[in-house]
Amino acid sequence: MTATPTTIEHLDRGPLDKHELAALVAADIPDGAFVNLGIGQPTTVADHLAPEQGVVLHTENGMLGMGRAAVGDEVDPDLINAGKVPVIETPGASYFHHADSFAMMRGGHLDVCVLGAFQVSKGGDLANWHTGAPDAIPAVGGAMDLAIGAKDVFVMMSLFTRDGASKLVESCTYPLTGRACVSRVYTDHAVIEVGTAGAQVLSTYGISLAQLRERTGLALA
Amino acid sequence: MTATPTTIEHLDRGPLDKHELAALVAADIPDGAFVNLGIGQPTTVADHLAPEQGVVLHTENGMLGMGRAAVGDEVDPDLINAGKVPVIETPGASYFHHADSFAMMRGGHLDVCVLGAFQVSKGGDLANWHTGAPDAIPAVGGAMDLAIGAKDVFVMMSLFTRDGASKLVESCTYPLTGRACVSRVYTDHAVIEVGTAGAQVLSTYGISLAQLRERTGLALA
Amino acid sequence: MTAQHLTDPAEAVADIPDGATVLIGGFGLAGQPTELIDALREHGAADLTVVNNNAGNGDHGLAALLATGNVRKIICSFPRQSDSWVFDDLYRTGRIELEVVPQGNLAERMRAAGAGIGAFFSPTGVGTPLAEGKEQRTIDGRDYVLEHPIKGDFALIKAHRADRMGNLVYRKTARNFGPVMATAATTTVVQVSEVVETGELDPENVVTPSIFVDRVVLT
Amino acid sequence: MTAQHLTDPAEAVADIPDGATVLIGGFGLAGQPTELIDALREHGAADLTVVNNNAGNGDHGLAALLATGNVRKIICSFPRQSDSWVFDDLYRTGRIELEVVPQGNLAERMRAAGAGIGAFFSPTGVGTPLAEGKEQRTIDGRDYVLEHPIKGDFALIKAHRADRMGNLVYRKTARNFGPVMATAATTTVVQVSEVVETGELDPENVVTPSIFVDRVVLT
Repeated sequence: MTATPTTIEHLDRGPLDKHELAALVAADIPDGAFVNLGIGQPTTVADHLAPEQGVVLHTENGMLGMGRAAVGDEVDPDLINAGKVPVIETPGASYFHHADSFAMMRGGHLDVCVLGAFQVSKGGDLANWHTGAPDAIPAVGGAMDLAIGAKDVFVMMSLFTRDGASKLVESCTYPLTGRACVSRVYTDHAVIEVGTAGAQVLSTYGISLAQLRERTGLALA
Repeated sequence: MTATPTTIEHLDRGPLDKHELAALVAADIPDGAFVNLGIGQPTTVADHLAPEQGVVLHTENGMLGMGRAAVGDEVDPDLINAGKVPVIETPGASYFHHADSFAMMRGGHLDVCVLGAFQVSKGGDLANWHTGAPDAIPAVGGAMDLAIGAKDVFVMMSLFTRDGASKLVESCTYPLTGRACVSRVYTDHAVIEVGTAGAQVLSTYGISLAQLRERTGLALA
Repeated sequence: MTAQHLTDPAEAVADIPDGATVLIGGFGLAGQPTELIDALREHGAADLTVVNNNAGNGDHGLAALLATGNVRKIICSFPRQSDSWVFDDLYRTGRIELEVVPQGNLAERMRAAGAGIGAFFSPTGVGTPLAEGKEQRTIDGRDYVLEHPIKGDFALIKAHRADRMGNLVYRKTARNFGPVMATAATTTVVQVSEVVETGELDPENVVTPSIFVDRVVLT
Repeated sequence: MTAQHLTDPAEAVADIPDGATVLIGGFGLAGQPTELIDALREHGAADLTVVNNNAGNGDHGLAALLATGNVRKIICSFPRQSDSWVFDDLYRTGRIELEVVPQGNLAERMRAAGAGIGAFFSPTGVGTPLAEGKEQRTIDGRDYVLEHPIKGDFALIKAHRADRMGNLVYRKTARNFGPVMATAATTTVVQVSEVVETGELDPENVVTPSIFVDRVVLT
């Protein structure tokens, strides 16, 4: 058993901006890790990874060793990421087909996957594919495979909706993407470990732990 | 429905010798077929395939386009067939790993597989891996995958044991390799279609259909 | 059988019958067999089931095929995109069936079809709406959903280079669904940008062995 | 993590504990990681479960490992060969457990372990003694047996060439079980005859991506 970590409250500053959040996630990715960065905000984590970290990026459409976005003459329509953005190849890259690529994910070989979310529950349930609106056309892509496909699943999101509702919840009201799959939630206001043992706040930004409990309505440790 | 074929009785000659039998099987393999030849007697079929047949040989240890046995300087310990005999590569060959190789078989992509047998039943059950002797160490290799892994499974065997017992049987007494998987049995005395519709003798060699019925004890059509 | 080599995409798809299930390769434009899709649209087989990662973009390719009304059902992972208006309209007006499948299950179900697997317990989708009504099982403490193969009557895919026998290599992420779909269809039709003589592809580097390829169209 | 590069096979297997399940590559001599097997024998971990296609030949390699008495169980497809006397003796005297698995199920069960599949319905073995006691199911008119993954704590395999990151290519039929075992083990140790700089292997031709490789031993 490890001792319960103490929450670090950063009260001398405001919440994290998007760049700070991405940098925080990037700094927490272990050296040499194999990582999948989901479409959208998680993609920005790549800009903060130091070359000496030796992180290898996976894109689920069939590549390890994905590089940055392609520019100018580098653009090759046969070389795109999961967001269908042209990218470049890094030394030591490899290509494989879709079944092999998803086997790599589903087999638990990736170290870290970073995803966006609509909601995450204290227990680590993830909802990020469907708002549940009755007229929405369902579309899942690789979200459910990513959710269960890494040793650690990090979620990056704002902690509150525009209406002020907490996106970290007791239990998700949106349709689930995966059950008990998220290990850590990175938000503008706090970094929180989640899982079957409950939620543990690691650090706060511009908000105290007490305020965080009040605004989320959750019994956060 | 095709009309019931007439049995062709070759009474002006004796039974087929091993070369004639191999030649007969080779001649029945369709042009351009992808074929796996099992270890032992079936291997000899390769010697009778005409180059213009364009047959492509599969070996389950991970290769399509297997050539003949290697001689002299051609011997490469990394290039062997399922019988662990050094072979050569033919133009248009490809290599793949064991899971892909057996997926190719089990997915029904091979056109023909030729196997030896201890017993084959009228219904096409195959017994070729285990004598059932209580002290025998069981060893199956790829036999069960080959049995179910081709559009047509041809068996090559002598029709009778040294004791005169028929190896084509009403139902197998040896442990099965596969159920209802054999389509045709090539023997020294007769070529017989087997399957759920029962056994149909296509041709005899040095024996009449009536004698064949008597010696096998089977109600052969 | 050595692959049949054709130059006319129309000829390569001419025997796709009404009611066929057609696996169509590509992820975005990468690996999309555009000429074969156009030929299928012009061929006009009706009542098709199409399997693709998406449900068409803009007004071309798969979207144009959908617009003909000849696709009864689409099986895909991500139909809704900013430019999927053709599909969106068909779906909202009840003129097309949709089966949404997580991308990894989509690939693995086709792999199962090609590999002779009857069904498999998948870790993806457990506890989600996409697992509803499906058999579930806990194995070694982890929960799984039973998924069944997706087999195609035809696969239309794009590769980079073929030899005369039909061995294929792909280019970069355009490989995506091609190798899996080639194994999962009764008849696999491939469009390539180059055909080389048999023996010119290194046997170590062949991605799709010729056994899975029926027709090659040089486009 | 970039693969760890070692020159001493002993160091590469030094942390294999008693009771480990070890997947050992090779089909005959092709792809057999001889130096790693010898190192494991000298290391002396006890109570091992070994997965290989065979059960050792002659007095060397796997046979010598078995002869130490440190292998409690072997999972293989074809133990009985003309020169498998070491295994034969251990088996007949009740000193080793044997699980015979059809070769395709052996490969697919390891593939399942690497791919996160909980179990799969296999067409192989139906109606045979090797299916006895296993769940069976008829799917679309065909009978299947339910097979479960075989996961290794360690895989010891042989490849032809590695780069610094651990990407691998193989040679001809020596590829056999290597790529599958690499995916199915917690720790994969590879012996190679050549190490090249990262970037020297064509990304199109990598057979085992570096993610599956933990240690590379140049022998």
